[in-house]
Amino acid sequence: MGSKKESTFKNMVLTLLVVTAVAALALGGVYQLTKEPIALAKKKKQERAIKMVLPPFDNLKTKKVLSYDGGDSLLFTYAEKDGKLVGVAVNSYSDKGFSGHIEIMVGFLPDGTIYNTAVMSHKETPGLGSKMTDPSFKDQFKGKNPSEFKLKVKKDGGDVDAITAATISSRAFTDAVDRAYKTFKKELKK
Amino acid sequence: MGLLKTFRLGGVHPPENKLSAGKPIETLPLPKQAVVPLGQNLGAPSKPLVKRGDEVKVGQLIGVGESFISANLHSPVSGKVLKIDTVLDSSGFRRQAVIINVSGDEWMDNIDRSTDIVKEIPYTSEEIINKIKAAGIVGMGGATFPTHVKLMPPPGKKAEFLIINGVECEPYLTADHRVMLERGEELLIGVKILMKALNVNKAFIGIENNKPDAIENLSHLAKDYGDIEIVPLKVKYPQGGEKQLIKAVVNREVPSGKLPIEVGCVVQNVGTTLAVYEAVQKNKPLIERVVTVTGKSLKNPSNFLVRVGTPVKELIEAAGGLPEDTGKVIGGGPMMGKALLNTDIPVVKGTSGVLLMREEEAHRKPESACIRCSKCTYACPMGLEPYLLSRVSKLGKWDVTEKERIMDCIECGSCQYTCPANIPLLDWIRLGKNKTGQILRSRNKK
Amino acid sequence: MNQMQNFTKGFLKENPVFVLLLGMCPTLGTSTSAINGLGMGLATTFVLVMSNMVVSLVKDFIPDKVRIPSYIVIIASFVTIVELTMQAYLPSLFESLGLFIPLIVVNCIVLGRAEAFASKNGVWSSILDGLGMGLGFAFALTLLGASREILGSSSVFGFDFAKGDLMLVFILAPGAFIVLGYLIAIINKLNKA
Amino acid sequence: MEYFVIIVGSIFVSNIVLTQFLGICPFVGVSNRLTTSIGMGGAVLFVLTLATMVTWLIQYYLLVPFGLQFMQTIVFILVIAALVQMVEIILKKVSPALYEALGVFLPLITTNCAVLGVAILTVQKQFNLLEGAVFAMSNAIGFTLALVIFAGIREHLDTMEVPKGMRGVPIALVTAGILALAFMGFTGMVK
Amino acid sequence: MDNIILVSVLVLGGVGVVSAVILYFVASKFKVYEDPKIDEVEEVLPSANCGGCGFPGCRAFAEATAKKASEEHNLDGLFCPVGGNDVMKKVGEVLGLEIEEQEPMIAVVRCNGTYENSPGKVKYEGVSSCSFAHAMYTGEGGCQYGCLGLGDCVDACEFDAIYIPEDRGVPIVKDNCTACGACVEACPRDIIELRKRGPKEKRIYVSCVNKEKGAVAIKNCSVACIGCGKCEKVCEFDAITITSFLSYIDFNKCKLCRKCVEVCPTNAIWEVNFKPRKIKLDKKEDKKDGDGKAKSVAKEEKPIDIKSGKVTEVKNNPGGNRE
Amino acid sequence: MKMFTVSGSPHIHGENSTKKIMYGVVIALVPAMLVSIYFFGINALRVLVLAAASSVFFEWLIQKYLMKERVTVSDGSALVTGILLAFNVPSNLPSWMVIIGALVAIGMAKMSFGGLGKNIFNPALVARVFLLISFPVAMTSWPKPTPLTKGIADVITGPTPLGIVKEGLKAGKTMSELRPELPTYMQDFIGNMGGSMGEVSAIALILGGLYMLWKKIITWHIPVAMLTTVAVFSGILWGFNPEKYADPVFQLLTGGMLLGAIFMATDMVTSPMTHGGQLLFGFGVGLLTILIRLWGAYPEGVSFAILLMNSVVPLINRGFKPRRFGDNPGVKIKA
Ligand SMILES: Cc1cc2nc3c(=O)[nH]c(=O)nc-3n(C[C@H](O)[C@H](O)[C@H](O)COP(=O)(O)O)c2cc1C
Ligand SMILES: Cc1cc2nc3c(=O)[nH]c(=O)nc-3n(C[C@H](O)[C@H](O)[C@H](O)COP(=O)(O)O)c2cc1C
Ligand SMILES: Cc1cc2nc3c(=O)[nH]c(=O)nc-3n(C[C@H](O)[C@H](O)[C@H](O)COP(=O)(O)O)c2cc1C
Ligand SMILES: Cc1cc2nc3c(=O)[nH]c(=O)nc-3n(C[C@H](O)[C@H](O)[C@H](O)CO)c2cc1C
Ligand code: SF4
Ligand code: SF4
Ligand code: SF4
Ligand code: SF4
Ligand code: FES
Repeated sequence: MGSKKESTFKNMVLTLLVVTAVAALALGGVYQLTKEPIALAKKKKQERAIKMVLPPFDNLKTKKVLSYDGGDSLLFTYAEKDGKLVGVAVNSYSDKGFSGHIEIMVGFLPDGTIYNTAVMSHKETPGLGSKMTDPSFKDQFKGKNPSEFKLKVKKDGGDVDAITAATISSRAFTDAVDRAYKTFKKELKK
Repeated sequence: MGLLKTFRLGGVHPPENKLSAGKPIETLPLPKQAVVPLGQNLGAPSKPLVKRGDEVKVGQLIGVGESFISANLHSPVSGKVLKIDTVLDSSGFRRQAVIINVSGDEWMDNIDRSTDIVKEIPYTSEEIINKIKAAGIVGMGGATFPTHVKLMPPPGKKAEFLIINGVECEPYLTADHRVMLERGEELLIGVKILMKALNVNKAFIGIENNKPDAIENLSHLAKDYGDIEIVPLKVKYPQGGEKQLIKAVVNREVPSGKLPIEVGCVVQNVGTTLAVYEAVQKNKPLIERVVTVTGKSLKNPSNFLVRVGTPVKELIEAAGGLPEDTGKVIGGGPMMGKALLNTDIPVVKGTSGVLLMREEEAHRKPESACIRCSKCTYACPMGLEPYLLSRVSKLGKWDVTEKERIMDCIECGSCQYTCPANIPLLDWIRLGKNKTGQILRSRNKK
Repeated sequence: MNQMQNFTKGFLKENPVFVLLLGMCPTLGTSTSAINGLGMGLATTFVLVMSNMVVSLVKDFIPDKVRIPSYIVIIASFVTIVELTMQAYLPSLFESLGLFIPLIVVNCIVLGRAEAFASKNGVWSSILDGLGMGLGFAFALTLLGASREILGSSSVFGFDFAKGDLMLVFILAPGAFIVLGYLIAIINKLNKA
Repeated sequence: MEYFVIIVGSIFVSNIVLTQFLGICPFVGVSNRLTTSIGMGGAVLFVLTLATMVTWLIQYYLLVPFGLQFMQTIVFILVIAALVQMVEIILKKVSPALYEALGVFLPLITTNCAVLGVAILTVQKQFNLLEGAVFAMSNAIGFTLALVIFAGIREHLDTMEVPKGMRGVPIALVTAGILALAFMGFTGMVK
Repeated sequence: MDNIILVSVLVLGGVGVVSAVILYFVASKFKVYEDPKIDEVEEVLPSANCGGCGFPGCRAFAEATAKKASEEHNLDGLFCPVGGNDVMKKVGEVLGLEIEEQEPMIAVVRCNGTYENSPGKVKYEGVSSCSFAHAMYTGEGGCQYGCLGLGDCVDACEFDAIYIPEDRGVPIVKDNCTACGACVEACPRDIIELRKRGPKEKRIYVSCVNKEKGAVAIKNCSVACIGCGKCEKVCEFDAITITSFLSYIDFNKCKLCRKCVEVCPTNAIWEVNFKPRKIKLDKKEDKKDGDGKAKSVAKEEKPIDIKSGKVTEVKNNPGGNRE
Repeated sequence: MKMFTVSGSPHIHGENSTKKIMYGVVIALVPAMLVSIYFFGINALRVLVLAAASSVFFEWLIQKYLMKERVTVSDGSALVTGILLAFNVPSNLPSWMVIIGALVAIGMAKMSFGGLGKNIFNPALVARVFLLISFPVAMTSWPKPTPLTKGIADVITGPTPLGIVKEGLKAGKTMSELRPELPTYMQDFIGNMGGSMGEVSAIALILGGLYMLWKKIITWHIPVAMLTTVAVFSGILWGFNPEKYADPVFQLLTGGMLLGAIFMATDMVTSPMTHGGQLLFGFGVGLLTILIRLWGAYPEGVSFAILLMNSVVPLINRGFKPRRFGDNPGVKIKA
C-alpha cells in the first residue's frame, strides 16, 4: 500500500473532484439513455390501463379537468374510434383509503355507463384493502350506470358490496369512482 | 381491641406454633462438660484468661473483651478447664472455645443468689454501664451485640426512648413470653435501670397481641412504674426487628444505613433486660438464659433455664429426646435461626431456642421460575425488591445490588417465605450482601 | 484465500443477513414476497459487484481522508444506475421496492465490503467476494420472502398452494421481524452443527 | 393540525423502525443498554433533523432548478456523509464529553437508512422546509421511542435465562415483531 | 442534450469539492491524536476480554501497553495470561520491544476432599454458590478450609478448563487452562493456586489447605495434610515450609525429586504427570486402592469427556436448587 | 449418626405456590366460562377445550423436546393462557385457527423467551392480536348469543356493540340514533350481546375478579386505575359531546374492557412490580384503550393497549421503586 496517495489538501480535493466528475458523467449518460424508456414505461402503463377500461379505439385525446368538488384536477382521456367518441377514461383518486391516497382509472361509455375500472396505485394493506384490485370486487362496477347504481357501500346505504373486513378501502374505491362519475357528468354537461 | 399498632411496610404472618407457650421455665441440670465458645458476641471474640487445667467457679471471668465491640465472658459452671480448642459451634464453623469439665456448682462469692427482688437502683448511669460491661451482657434478641456499647450513644446523639422488645415474632419461640410472665417484676426493674443508664424518661414495652397474658401481667405491674408503657401490637412478622418495632411503637423510621439512636431510640430485648437486672442488682454475670426447646414431633416442648455451654442434645434429652424423624436442628426460630450441624453444639448467649424440624418439613420445595408476582416485594419490611436483588446477586452485578440497597436487608426471610416459586431469595441476597459489603468496606478504606 | 471460498462463504457461514446482521432494513422491508426479495437481492448484488470492482481498481489512487466519501460516491453512482434502469425496464418491481432501492447506498454490506475487502484485495477476488456476498444477501432475502409469502398468502413465486390468504401478519411488518428472528435462530443452529 | 398529524403519524402510526423498516441496524445493534440507546437517540435526532433540512435545501435550490432529480440519491448521501463526519470531528474537539456520549454512534449514523430514508421521504411527501424539519424530528423521536422501549426490554431479558437458541438477535427480532404487532393498534389514528 | 451531462458534472463535482474543502479544514482545525499502535496491539490480542491481565478488556490492555511502551519503553508487569508468551512476543514486536519469557502456569486445585475421602456429615440444601456456602458453614465434609464443590470456579472459567466430576465433588483442571486466574479469584476458600506447569507438565504440590491441627483435619478428611513435618525434613532443597499445620511447596525451589510424596503419611502430596512408579505397598498406601491413580491424575482424568455444558450441573448437592 | 440438613434461613415456607395462583385464576374464570357456554353453546365449549388443551400440549412439547428442561406444565399457567385465549376469540372461530393461536401464544410469546415468568408480552393477547391481524374476517364475525335454553339455533353473526358504534359514527350517525341498535346495559351486564366469548358478561368477570382479590392473586391497583381512567376520560368526552362519543358506562361494559382489566392487564408476569408502577400501567392501558377505540381503525383497543404497556413495563420497573423503609424518618435527623 506504499503507493497510496498522501492526504494532502490538493490530493483530497482532486480525488473527490475526479470521482464525482466521473460519477456525474456516468450518471448523466445513463440518465440520458433511460430517460426515454422511463417515460415510455409510464406511458405504457397508462395506455394499458386505458385499453382495459375502454372499448377498442384508434385515437386518444387527453385533457385535464377540475374535479367536480374543486379538488385536484383529473386526467380525462377521450377515446375515439373512426372519429367517433367511444368512451372516456378518467384518472380519479380518493384520499379516504385506509392508508391514504389511492388512484384508479374509470372508463365510461358516452352514456355514463361504467365500462371497466383499474387500480393505478394504492398503499392499502396487502390481503385486505389490496383486494380491491381483485376482479371479484372490481367487476361489480362493470356495466353499471351510476345513475341507477348507488355509488356507496351497502353499509352506507348504497349498492356496492364491500370487501370483507375492508369496508374502508371499498368506500375509498367507491368514492374515487363517484368522483370520476360526477366530474364526468359535469364535464359532459358543458 | 380496635386498631393495634404495627409497622406499615410488608411483613408476613407464618403459623405461630407456640407449642411451649404454657410451659413454665424449668431449670436444666448442669451438663457434665461445658463448651464455652469465645466468640459469643457480635464483634471481636473474647480473649481467654484461663488455660488448660485451671479450676474455675461459676461466674468467674474467663475471657475478656478487649476491643470496643466485644464482651466479657464468664464461666457458667464450676470445674476444671480441660482445654481450649476449636469446636463446631452454632455459627456453623469450628472456633475457639473453653472446654470445662464440670464438678459441683460453686459460685463466685460476690453473686447474690437469693430470689429477693431488689428495687432500689443506687447507681449512676456510668456505674450501671460499667456493671453491664463487666457482666458480659450482649443482646439476647439474636444479634448478640454488646449491650454496654448500645447504652453509650455516640457524641451528639441522645436517646429519647427506650423500647423493650417483647415481640417474639418468631414462630415456636416462647422464651421471652415466659420471662415476661414469670419474671415481670424483675424485668420492669431492669427497664428502669436501662432508662437510668440511658438517661431517658420514657420506655415502651412492645408485645404482640398473641401474648395477652404477658400484656396483662406487665400492664398490671407497670402501674407502679410510671414511665413504662406497655404497647400491644398486631401480630406480624418481623415486628421484632428493631427498625420495625421502632416504627410500630413510636412511628419513626431509622434511615438506611443508620442506627436506632439516629431517631432517638434504643431497643433491648426482654431477656437482655432481665440479664441487666441481675447484673446490676445481683452482680450476676450473663451465664445462663432461657431457651425454648420445641418441635412438632418433640415429646415435651419446654422452656429451660440453661447454662451457657450446655450442648443442645442435653436440652433435647430433657424435652423427651431426639425424635426419630428429625431432619433439621435449628438454633433459634424457623425464620431467622441457623441450622445446626449436629447436636453437640453448645448453647450460647444468643441461643433463644432449639427447634427440631421433622424430615418432611426440613426440605425446601423445588424451585421454579419467578412469576414476577411481586409478593416478595409486598412482603419485604424494608421496601426492597427481593426478586431483583437475588437475581442481580446471582449475576454478580454488585453495582446494582448497592444501588438497590441490598445492605438494608435485615435478612428476615419474609420474601423467601412468601415466594410462590420457592426461590431461595435470601440465599442469594445474603451472598449479595456479603460481596457488596466487602466492596463498600474496601472503598471506605481508600 | 481460496477464490472459491471468497464466493461461497456468503451463503451460510458468513451470510450477511443471518450471520453478520447487516442490511436489515431492506431485508425486512422488501421481503414481502419471494420475487421482491430476489429482485432486491439481485439489485444489491449488482451494486456490490460493481462497486467492489471499481473500488479495488482505484484503491491506490485515493487518499485516506476522503476514502469513505469516494467509496460512497462510487456506490451511489451504481445505485442510481440500477434505479434508473429498473425504472425504465422493470417498472412494477421498481414500484414495489420503492424507497429501498436508493437505500442500497446505505446498506452496510455494500460499504462494509468495499471498506473491508475491496480496498485491500485484487480485482478478481473483490468481484467474487461481491458476488458471493450479494448472492448470499439475495439468498437470504428470497428465503425470507418465500417464508413470509408461504405463511402469509400460501403462495410462492406466483404458485398458489391454496386459495386466498393464510396469515396476513406475515406479509405485514410484524411478520417480517418474527420470521427473520426464527430464521436466524435456525441458521445459527445449523452453522453450529 | 397538519403538524399534529405529522407528529403522531411518524411517532406512532407509522413508526420509522417498527413499520417503515428504517434504521434497523442500530435498532438491533445499539439497544442493549438504556443509556446508550438514549445517546443514540439524541445523536439521531440531531443528525436527522440537520440532514433533512440541508438535503431539502439542496433538493429545491440545486437539483430541481437544474432538473437533476435523478441525482438525488448520490448528492444526498454525499452531503449526509460529509455532514456526519463534520459533526463528529467538531464534537470531538469542542465537547469531548458530548462526544463520549454521542460520538461513538455518529459513524453508525452515516450508514443508517433512517437518515437518507427520511431525507428522501421528506422530498417525496412534498413537505415544506418546516414540515420537513418537524417530520424529521418526529421520526427521530419515533426512532428513539422504539429504541428506548427496546433497550428496556433487552436489559430486562439480560437478567433472564432466554433459551440458548433464541438468545441475542433472534429473541430481539421476535420481540420487535410483537412490538410491531402492538403498534398496529395505532393504525388508522391519522392517515 | 449534452447540457444535462455538463450540469451534472458541475453540480456533483461542486458538491464533492465543497464537501472536501470543508472537511479538510474542519479536520485540520479540530484534530485529535490517537495512537495507531493501540489498534495494532489490539489486533494481536486474543480478544477473550477475560480480564485476566487485570484490565477491563483487551482494548484497555492494548492502551496500557501502548502507553507504557511509549513512555517507559518496557512492558514490565503487563502480561496477557491467555495469549501467553507468544502473544506478548507479538505485542512486543508491534511496539518494538523485547519481551522476557514467563514460565507457563496452570491452575491447581489444592483439595482432595472428595466424597470418598471426606464423606458428608450433613446435607446441604441451598443455592449452588460456594461463596454463599462458605459464609454459612464448614461444608458437607466438615472441613472448613476445603472445597465446597458448588462450582464457583467452574462458572468463572471462560475456557471450560475446569470441571467437577460427578463422583468426586471436587474440581479438576484440564490442560487447556490458560492460567487466567479467574477461578482463583472466584474460589472463596483460596483453594486454587496458579503454579508453574513444570517441565513436561510435571509438578508436585500439597493438595490440601486445611490449617487445623492434624487430629482435627484427619477426622474430616482422610487425605488431609496433618502438618507432621516429614516432607519438610526430607526435602533437600528447602522447598517445603509448614505453617499452622499445613505444608506448602514452593514451586520455584522444588526440583521434582518426589521424596516428599513418598513420606507423606496421608497422601496429601500430589505428583502429576510423572510416570507411575512401582507402588511400594507400605504404610497407608494399601489402604486406598486407587492411590496411583489418585496421584497422577491430570493426564488420566483428561479422557473423562464430560460435555462442557454439563460440567456446571455436576454438584454434590443433589437436592440443591439451581436454575 | 443422623445426617441433618443444613440450609440458610428461613426454614419454613408459606402456603403460596405458583400452582395455587394459576388454578385460582382458573377458578375465577369459571363463572365467565359458564356464561359463555350458556350463550354461545357447544361451540364455546369446543373453542375453550381446544385452546386450553393445545396450549398445554404445546408447552409440554416445547419444554420436553426443544428446551429439554424440567417439564412444568402442571403449574397451570399454560391452562390459564389457553382459557384466556379462548375468551378472546369469537366462539365460531375455526378450530385450526384456535390451534395456531395457542401455538403463537405458547411457542412465540412465552417459550421463546424462556417460559413462565420470562415473557415480556401477555401470551394470550399476542395470540389474539396475531389472529386478529392474520384472519381479520374470521376474527371479526361475532356470533349472536343464542341461549342454550332456546335450543341450538343457527349461528348468526353480527357486529359487537363497539363495532356498531364505530361504524355508525363513521357513517355520520349520532349516538342517539345508534342507541336502539345497541344492547341495553342490563344485557351488557349479564352477557347477552355479541362479542368474543369472555368479554360478554360483566357480572361473571367481576365475580371472578372479586374472588382473585379475596385470594390475594391480584391487587386492586391495575383494574381500578385502568377502569377509572377509562371512565373519566370517556366521561369528559361524552360530557363534551354525547352525540359523538359513547357514554362511560357503555365503554366500561362493552368489549374486552373488564376481561382485560381483571384478567389480562393483571397478569403478574407482564405487569409492573410495584403498586405505583401498576397504577401508571393501568392508567396507560386505560388511556390507550380509549384512544384506540375512539380514533384508531379498530373498534376495540384493550388488547393493543395492554401489549403496548407491556412493552414499557421494564422501563416502569426501573423508575418505580417500592417505598423504601427509612426514607421518611418521621423525625428530624441531624446531619
Ligand atoms: C393492519 C390492518 C390493516 C388494515 N387494512 C385495511 C385496509 O387496507 N383497508 C380496509 O378497508 N380496512 C383495513 N383494515 C380494517 C379496518 O381497520 C376496519 O376494521 C375495516 O375496514 C372495517 O370494515 P368491515 O366492516 O368490513 O369489517 C385493516 C386493519 C388492520 C388491523
Ligand atoms: C458496627 C455496629 C455498631 C453499633 N453501634 C451502636 C451504637 O452506637 N448505639 C446503639 O444503640 N446500637 C449500636 N449498634 C447496635 C445495633 O443498632 C443493633 O441493635 C444490633 O445490631 C442488633 O440489632 P438486631 O438484632 O435488630 O440486628 C451497633 C451495631 C453495629 C453492627
Ligand atoms: C427479622 C428480625 C426479627 C427479630 N425478632 C426479634 C424478636 O422477636 N424479639 C427480639 O427480642 N428481638 C428480635 N430481633 C432482634 C432485634 O432486632 C434487636 O436486635 C433486639 O431487639 C435488640 O435487643 P438486644 O440487643 O437486647 O438483643 C429481630 C431481628 C430481626 C432482624
Ligand atoms: C392474575 C393472572 C392473570 C393472568 N393473565 C394472563 C393473560 O392475560 N394471558 C396469559 O397468557 N396468561 C395469563 N396468566 C397466566 C400466566 O401468568 C402467563 O401464562 C404468563 O405470562 C406466562 O409466562 C395470568 C396469570 C395470573 C395469575
Ligand atoms: S430478607 Fe431482606 S429482602 Fe427479604 S423481605 Fe427481609 S428485608 Fe426484605
Ligand atoms: S415472590 Fe418469588 S415469584 Fe414472586 S416476584 Fe418474588 S421472587 Fe418472583
Ligand atoms: S482453570 Fe482457572 S486459571 Fe485456568 S483458565 Fe479456567 S479460570 Fe483460568
Ligand atoms: S470455587 Fe471451586 S475449588 Fe473453590 S470451593 Fe468452590 S468448587 Fe471448590
Ligand atoms: S440497513 Fe438500515 S440501518 Fe442498516
